[in-house]
Amino acid sequence: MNRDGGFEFPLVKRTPSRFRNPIGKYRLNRSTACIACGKCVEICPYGVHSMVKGKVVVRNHYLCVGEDCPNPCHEACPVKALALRRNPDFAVMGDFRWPPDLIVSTWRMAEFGQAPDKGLEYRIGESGGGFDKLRIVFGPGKAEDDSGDKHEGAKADLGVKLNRRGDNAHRIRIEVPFYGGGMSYGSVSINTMLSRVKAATALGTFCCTGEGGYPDELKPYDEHVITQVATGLFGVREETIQRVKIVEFKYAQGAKPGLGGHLLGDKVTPGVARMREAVVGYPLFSPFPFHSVYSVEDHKKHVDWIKAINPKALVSVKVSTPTDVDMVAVGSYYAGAHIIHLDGSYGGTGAAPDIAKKNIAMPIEYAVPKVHRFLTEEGVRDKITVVASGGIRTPHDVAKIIALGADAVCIGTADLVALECIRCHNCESGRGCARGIATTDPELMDLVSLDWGAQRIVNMYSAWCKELRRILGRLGMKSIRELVGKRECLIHLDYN
Amino acid sequence: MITAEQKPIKEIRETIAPYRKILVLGCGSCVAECAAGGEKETAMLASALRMAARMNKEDVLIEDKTIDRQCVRDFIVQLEGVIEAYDAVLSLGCGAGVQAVAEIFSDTTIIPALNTEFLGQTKDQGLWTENCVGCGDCMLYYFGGVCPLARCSKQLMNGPCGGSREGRCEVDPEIPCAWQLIIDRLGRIGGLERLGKVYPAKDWSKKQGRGPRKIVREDQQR
Amino acid sequence: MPAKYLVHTSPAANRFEPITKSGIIAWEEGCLKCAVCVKKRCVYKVYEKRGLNPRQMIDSIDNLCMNCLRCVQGCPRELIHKSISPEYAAMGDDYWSPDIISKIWYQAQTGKIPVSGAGYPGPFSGPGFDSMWTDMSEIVRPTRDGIHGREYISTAVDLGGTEGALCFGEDGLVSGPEIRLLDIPLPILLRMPVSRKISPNIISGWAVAAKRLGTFLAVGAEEMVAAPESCRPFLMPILDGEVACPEGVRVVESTFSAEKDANSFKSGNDARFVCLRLPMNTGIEERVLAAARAGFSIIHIEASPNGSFLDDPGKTMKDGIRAVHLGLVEAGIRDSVTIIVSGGIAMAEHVPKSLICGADAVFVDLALLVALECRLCGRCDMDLPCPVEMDKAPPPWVAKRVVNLIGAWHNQLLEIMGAMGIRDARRMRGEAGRAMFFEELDKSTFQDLGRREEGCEIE
Amino acid sequence: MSLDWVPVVAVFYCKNVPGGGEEERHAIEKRYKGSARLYPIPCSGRLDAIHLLKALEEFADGAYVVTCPHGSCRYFEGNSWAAKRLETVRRLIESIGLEGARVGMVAESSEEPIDLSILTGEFINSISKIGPSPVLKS
Amino acid sequence: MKDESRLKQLLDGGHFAVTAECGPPKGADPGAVLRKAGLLKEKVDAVNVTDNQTAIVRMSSIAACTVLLSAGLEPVLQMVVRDRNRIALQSDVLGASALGIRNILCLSGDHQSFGNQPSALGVFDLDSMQFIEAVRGMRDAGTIMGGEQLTSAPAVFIGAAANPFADPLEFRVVRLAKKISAGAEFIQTQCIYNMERFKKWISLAEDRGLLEKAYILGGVTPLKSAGMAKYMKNKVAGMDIPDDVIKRMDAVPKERQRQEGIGICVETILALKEIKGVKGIHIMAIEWEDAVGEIVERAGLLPRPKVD
Repeated sequence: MNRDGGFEFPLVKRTPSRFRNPIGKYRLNRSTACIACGKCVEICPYGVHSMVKGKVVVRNHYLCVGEDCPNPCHEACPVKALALRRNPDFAVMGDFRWPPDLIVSTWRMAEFGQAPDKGLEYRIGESGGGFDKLRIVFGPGKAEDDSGDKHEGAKADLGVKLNRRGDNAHRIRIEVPFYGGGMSYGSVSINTMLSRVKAATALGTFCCTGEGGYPDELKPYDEHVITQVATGLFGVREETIQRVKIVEFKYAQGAKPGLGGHLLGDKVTPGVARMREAVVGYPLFSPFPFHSVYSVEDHKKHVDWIKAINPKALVSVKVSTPTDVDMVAVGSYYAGAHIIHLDGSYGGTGAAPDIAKKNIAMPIEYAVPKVHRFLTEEGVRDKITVVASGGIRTPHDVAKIIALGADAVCIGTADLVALECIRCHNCESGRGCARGIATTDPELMDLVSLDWGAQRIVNMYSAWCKELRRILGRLGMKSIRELVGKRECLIHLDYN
Repeated sequence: MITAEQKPIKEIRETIAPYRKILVLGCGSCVAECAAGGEKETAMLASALRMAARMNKEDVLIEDKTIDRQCVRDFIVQLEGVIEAYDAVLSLGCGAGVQAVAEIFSDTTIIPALNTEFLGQTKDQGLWTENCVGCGDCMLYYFGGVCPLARCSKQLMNGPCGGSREGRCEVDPEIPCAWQLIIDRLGRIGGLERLGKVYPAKDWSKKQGRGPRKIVREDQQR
Repeated sequence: MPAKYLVHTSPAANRFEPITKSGIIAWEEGCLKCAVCVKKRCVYKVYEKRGLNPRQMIDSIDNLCMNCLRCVQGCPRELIHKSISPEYAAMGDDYWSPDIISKIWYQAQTGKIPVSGAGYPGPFSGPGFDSMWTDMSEIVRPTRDGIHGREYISTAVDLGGTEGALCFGEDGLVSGPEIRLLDIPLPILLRMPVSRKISPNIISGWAVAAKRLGTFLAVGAEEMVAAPESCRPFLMPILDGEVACPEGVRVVESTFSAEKDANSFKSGNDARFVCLRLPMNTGIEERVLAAARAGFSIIHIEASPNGSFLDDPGKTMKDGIRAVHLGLVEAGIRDSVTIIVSGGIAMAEHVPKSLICGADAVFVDLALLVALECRLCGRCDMDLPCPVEMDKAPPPWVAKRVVNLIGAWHNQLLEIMGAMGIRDARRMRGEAGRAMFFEELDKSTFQDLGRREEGCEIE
Repeated sequence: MSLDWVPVVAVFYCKNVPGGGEEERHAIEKRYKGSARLYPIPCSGRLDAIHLLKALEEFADGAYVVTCPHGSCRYFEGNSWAAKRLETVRRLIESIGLEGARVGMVAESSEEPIDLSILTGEFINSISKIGPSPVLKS
Repeated sequence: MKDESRLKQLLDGGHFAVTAECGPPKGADPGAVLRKAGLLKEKVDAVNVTDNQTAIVRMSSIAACTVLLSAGLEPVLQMVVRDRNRIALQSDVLGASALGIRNILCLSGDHQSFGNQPSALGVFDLDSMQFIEAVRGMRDAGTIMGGEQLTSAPAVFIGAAANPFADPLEFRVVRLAKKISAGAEFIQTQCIYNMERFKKWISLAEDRGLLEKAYILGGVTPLKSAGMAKYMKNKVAGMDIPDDVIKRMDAVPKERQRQEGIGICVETILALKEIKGVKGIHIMAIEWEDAVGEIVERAGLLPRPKVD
C-alpha cells in the first residue's frame, strides 16, 4: 500500500462485527406485502438487502444511510413494502462525548478501514465544548478533492520522532502520530491487550502495557511495547524494563487525576493476581502519587534509575493536567524525560469514581496549549515530545490537538470502541465487560479473538490516517510535523 | 419437538376444584417452544386461575413455578421441599412430563393442564405441524423426506388416494396432500423410481403392541 | 481510625423497585426459542431473574439490565430492542436530572462512591458548578493517603466567628470576647426541604442521622417535636417570627432582618448560637456584610433548589458564594462569620466546589428526600399519593439511608481533597486558585485562534 | 353497585401518544383522583399479557392500552403485537367469566389524535358502566 | 355355487361388461336389498355392494352380498381398509369366499371424518395396495400375510378402483400400474364426465401396456339434477365435472333434468364403448337404482350375455 521511507502500512481487510445484528442509524421494515421482486436488492448501493431462498430480507440494516441515500429503496419499492425509520436502539447508545454517531462510525472504520461517507457524523461529538466546538479551517481555494488517493495530502508523512533530546537513547520514529495508551492486564483482557499491541506493531507504533504488569504473551511484540512504571509498581521488574524501548512513568491519569489506579476485587482473578503479586478477589488500589517522589529532584532520581537499568530506553512521563501542568512539563524535561505525556481529565478507560472523572484537573484542550506555550518560552519545546491524551476520539481530534501544540497523541477508548465497546460504563465490576473487552472472565474474554481485534484496530487507524492525510492535503501540508502548534488552522465556534 | 395446547380453563377449573393449594408448574422445554406451557404461559394461567378463584370466592392458594424439564428426574427433584406444601400440582408439561412428575412425587396429585398433541415442526410464527408418528421404523428416505404415515390422512404408503386434488387433501383443503409433496420432492431430487414398487404393509409392532416402548442404551448408562 | 475521620455506612435496601434507565423491549412473537438463547447468555442474568412488581408495574428486566446490548445484537430474529424508560426520563427536572437522582439512590442504598469505567460521558461544561474543575497535585505537593490509612484528612469545620486578631490583656492573657465555636466533623448540615410534606417519621430519622453524623438538622420549630429527645442537641430549629426557642438546642436559625441587632435576638433565646438565614438575591454580598457587622456569626444563604439566585435564575449560586466570600475578605472580616449555603446541593462534588468558592459548609435538603427514594415527581404537592409511600418510611431506615448518602459524599470529599493535597477542609475555603473556571480558561485558551474568513471552509 | 365504589383503571400508554408527557400524566391522575393509574411505556409492544393480567388481578377494574397510530411504531410492529396480546388476554379473562370489555386498546389516529386525558375519562366511564371487578370485590 | 366369478368369465370372453352399484340400507331389513336386486336383475352382470360408503354406518357389505346371491345376482364385495386391520380384513376375505362371493373390490375408503362417526379411529393398517397384494397372496399362494399357509385358498376376482381425475395425472397411471402389479385384475374408475381427461389417462395407461393386464370398467353416474352436479363438483372428493355438463343440466327445466342426466350418462357409455381398452362400464346410480335399467337399455347393452 503506502510506502513511507520503507515502511509498509498494513492492509485493510473488511472485519465485520462479532455480533449477529450490527447496529446502525436506520432500520428498514419489510412488510408482508413484499413480492420478492428484487428491486431493492438491485438498487441499494450499500448491500442492505439480499435475496435468500426466494425471499428478500434486510440483511444489513446497519449499512443503510437513511435520508442520505441516493437510491432510496422504500421509495422505489413497487408495492411499498418497505418502511424506513431511525433505529431506536441507536438512539439509546452513547453519551455526550461519544454520541451514537461517533460510536457507530468508529465501528464502521474498524470494519471497512475508511470513514463513513454518508449518514453518520464521524468527526465531532456532542459535548458542547472543547474539540466539539473547535473546527479545522481551510483557506479559500482549497476545494475538497479527497477522492481516492489523488489529493495533495495522500502521501503526507504522518511519522513522528520521539527522541528529540539527541541523547544516546533509541532514535525512535513512529509511523503514525499516535500510540496506544496504557490499559492494564486486569482492566482489559489479554486478548484485548494483544490485539492492541499487534495492531501497534503492524502500524509501526507502540502500545503501553498499563500498570498491571507485563505478561509473557507480549514477548513477540517487545519492540513495540511501552511498559509502565506506576505508583503501584505492579509487576515492575528490572527485566521488564530491559525488554522495552520506551518506559512510561505514570504519575497520574486523566480518568481519575490525583487518584491512584483502582482495580475492583471482582476483576482480580487468579491470573491477574499472579501477575500483580496480589490476592485473588481483593481490590487493588495504587497509591497516589509516588511515595518516593516529592520534588523534581526526586523525579529525576526516578528517571535516572530507569536510565541506569536500560540506558537506551526512552522515558515518558505521564501526568495529569493540574493548573500548573506547564511547570510539571518543564520539570520533567529537566529531569531528563524524552516524552511528556499529558493525560486530560475527560479521558481514561479504567474504573474511576464518577466524581473524579468529571471534576478534577482540566481537559486536554486547555492543557496542551498551556504546556506548548510554556515550553516554547522556556526554549525547550523542540527538545521534548509532547504527547496528548484524554478524550481524543477521532482523526479530527488528533489534528486539532496537534494544531494546539501536541506532537502526537495517545489513544485508549477509541481502540476499545473499535473492538465494539458500546460505552455502557460497566467495565469495572462483576464479570467486567459483557462484550468481552475489559474483562478478566475467561468465558467473556473469548468473545474477542486476537486476529479479529488486531485487524479491527488496524482498520480504524487506517481510516484515521486517510482522514489525517486528507486534512493535511487540504491544509497544503506535506507532513504532520507542519501542523504542530498551528493555532491559526483552528477556529472556535464561540470566539469567531 | 412435542407440541401441546392448553386445555380450556373451564376443564382445568373443574379438575382443580377439590384442592386448596395448587402449584401451577410450567416446563421450559418443548411446551415452552410451542407457547403452551413455558414460564410465560404458566404465569398467565396462574394469574387467570387466581382471578377466577377470587371471583367465585374460593379460598385457594395458587402459585406458579417453571422448571427446565418435567420429563427428566434431575430437574423434577428440584421440586423437593416445594411441592409438599401444595395439595395438587397443575402441570403444564406434556403427557410425559405429567407422568414423570407423578412418578417421582408419588403422593402428590398431578393434574394435566395441557393436551399433548404431536411431534411437530415450527412451521411459521405461531404455526406447528405434525411431522412424525414415531413409528419406530423410519422410511423417510423412500418418501423423499415427507412421511405419509404422519401427513396423509389415510396413512397410505402407496398413495395418493383418489381424493387428492390440486395438491390438497380430500379431508380438508387446508391440508397439503402428503403424496403430492412426496411426488414433488422425489421429482425434484430425481427419486421418482422409488415409488414404482408397492411398499409392503407396515410393521407396526415397532410402534405399539408390546406395551410402552423403551430405549435402552447401555453405553449411555451409568 | 478515629471515628471523626470516618462515617460508618451499612447497606439499606430500597423499599421500592428503583426506576432505572433501561427499557427492554423483548418480543416473544416470532421467537425461535434458540437452544442457547441470547437471553440465557445474559451476563447480568436479566431474563433469568425476571420478575414483575405488580404494584408499580415495574419489570425487573429493566432494573437489572446494564445496557450492554448483547441481546439486542445477538437475537437471530432481532426481537429485542432497547429504549430509555419513559418513567426514568421523566424524573426530576433539568437540574435534578434522572442521573443525579439515581446516583443519590445508589449512594443512600450502599453508602458507596459511584464508580464506573470508560471515562467521562457528560458534557464539556455546564452552568454553575459544572463550569469549574478542582485542581490536583502532581508530584511536588505533599501526599495525602488519608483514605488508605496513613495520614488523616480532616473534614471538620467550625460554626461561629472568630475575631480578626487576638487581644491580650495586661496580664498577658487573651482578653476580649470569648471565642465560641461549634465543631462539626464534616462541612455538611442537614435541612428539612421547604414546601414538601414531610412526615414525623422522616423528621425523626433525619434527626437520628444528624446525631450519628455529629452535624445539625435544620427543622421547623413545629416539626421538631417528632425528633427523639436524645437528638435535640443536633437540631437547629427554624424560628419564624417570635417563636420561643425550644430547650436543649445549641443553635437556632432565624429569619430576622439583618438590621436587628443580633444580641437583642439572642437575649430572648436560650440557644447560644444563631444562624441568620438570608435569601440569595441580587446584592447578597452587601446584606451578608451588613449582617456580619451586626454581629451575626453564622449566616445561611439560601439559593433556589436549582442552585440559582432566588430573584434571578440566570445567576448561579457559585457566583453568589464567590461574591459573598470576596466581599467579606475585602472587608477584613471573613473569619468573623461562618457562611453556610443551601439550595441545589445535589451531588458530592457540590460540597468541595461550594467550599472552594468560599462557603464554610453546606446545607443538604432535597437530596435528603431523594435518599429516601423520592423521585421528585411533585405528586405530593398535587395531593396525589406518593409512589414510594414516603410517610411509611421507618425512622431507622431513614437514618441509615441519610448516613449512607452523607458517608458516600464524605468519601468523595476526601477524594477531591486528597487529589488537591489538602488535609483540612477549613483550608479549602475560598481556595479559588486551586480551581479552574470554564469562562476564564476557555476564553484565554481559544479566543486567539484563527478566524473564519471569506471563502474559508471549516470541518 | 355500591355508591362508594370508585373504579380504578390501569392505562398503559406508549410514551409517544399525545398528552403522554409526565406533567400531563400527573394532571390526569389528579383529575381522576384515584381512578386512573397511568404507566408510560417506551413502546406498546413492550407490554406483556402478564402486565395486563397482573393489573386486573391486583388492583384494576379495567386495563387499557393506548398505542401510537398504526404504521408509526418506532419499532415498526410494537403496536400490532400489543393488539394481539390484548386479544389473548381478553379471551383468557372471558374464559374465566370476566367481562372482556375490562380490557381494551385504542390506537391513536394520526389525523385526529385524542388526548390521553380524554381517553382515560372514557375508560373510566366504560368501567363505571360495567361495575366493580368481581376479582377485587372480595 | 360356482367356483369362478361370472364377471371374470364375461370379461375373459371378450364381452363388454356392465356392473352397477348398490348401497346397503341403514337398517337390518334384507328386503331393502332384495328390492334393489329386483331392479338390477337381468340388467347388469354384477352388483357392487359398498362398504359403509362415505363412512356412514350401513348393513355390512358381506351380508348384503349374501342377500344378493340368494336373489340370484352376482355381487362384487367392496372392502375398505379404513375400518379393519389386517387380521379382520383377511378373515373377512376368507368368509366372503366361503359364502360364495367371487368378486372383491379393494379400496381405501372415504375418510371417517366425512361420515356419521367422525370421532371413529381410522384404522388404515393396510392401504388398498397392500390389501390387494394380501388378497392375491391368499388366493394364489394360499398364504396369509407373513407367509403362513391356509388350509384352503379363497377364490376371488380381485378388483381395484382408479380415479383418472385426481391429481397428479401422471402419477395416477403409475398408481394404476402398481395396483395391477399388486394383483388387481379389474379396475372400476371414478365417475367419468370429463371424457378428454379420461382419454388421456387411458392413453397413458396404454403407453405402459396396462390395458392388456387388467380390465378397465369406466364408471358412470347419472345426474339427478343440476344441483347434484354442482354439489358433486364442489363437495365430493376426486370428482371432475366439466362446466359444460353443468351448463347442460342447467339448461333444461327442473322436471326434465333427471331425463337429461340419463341422457348424458347414455352418451358417455356410448363414447366409452368406442374407447380401446375400456372393457365395460360400472354404473353408480346413487340411490337411483331404477334408472339403471333404462340406461343399460338405451345404451344398447341389453340383453346381458349369459355364461355357463
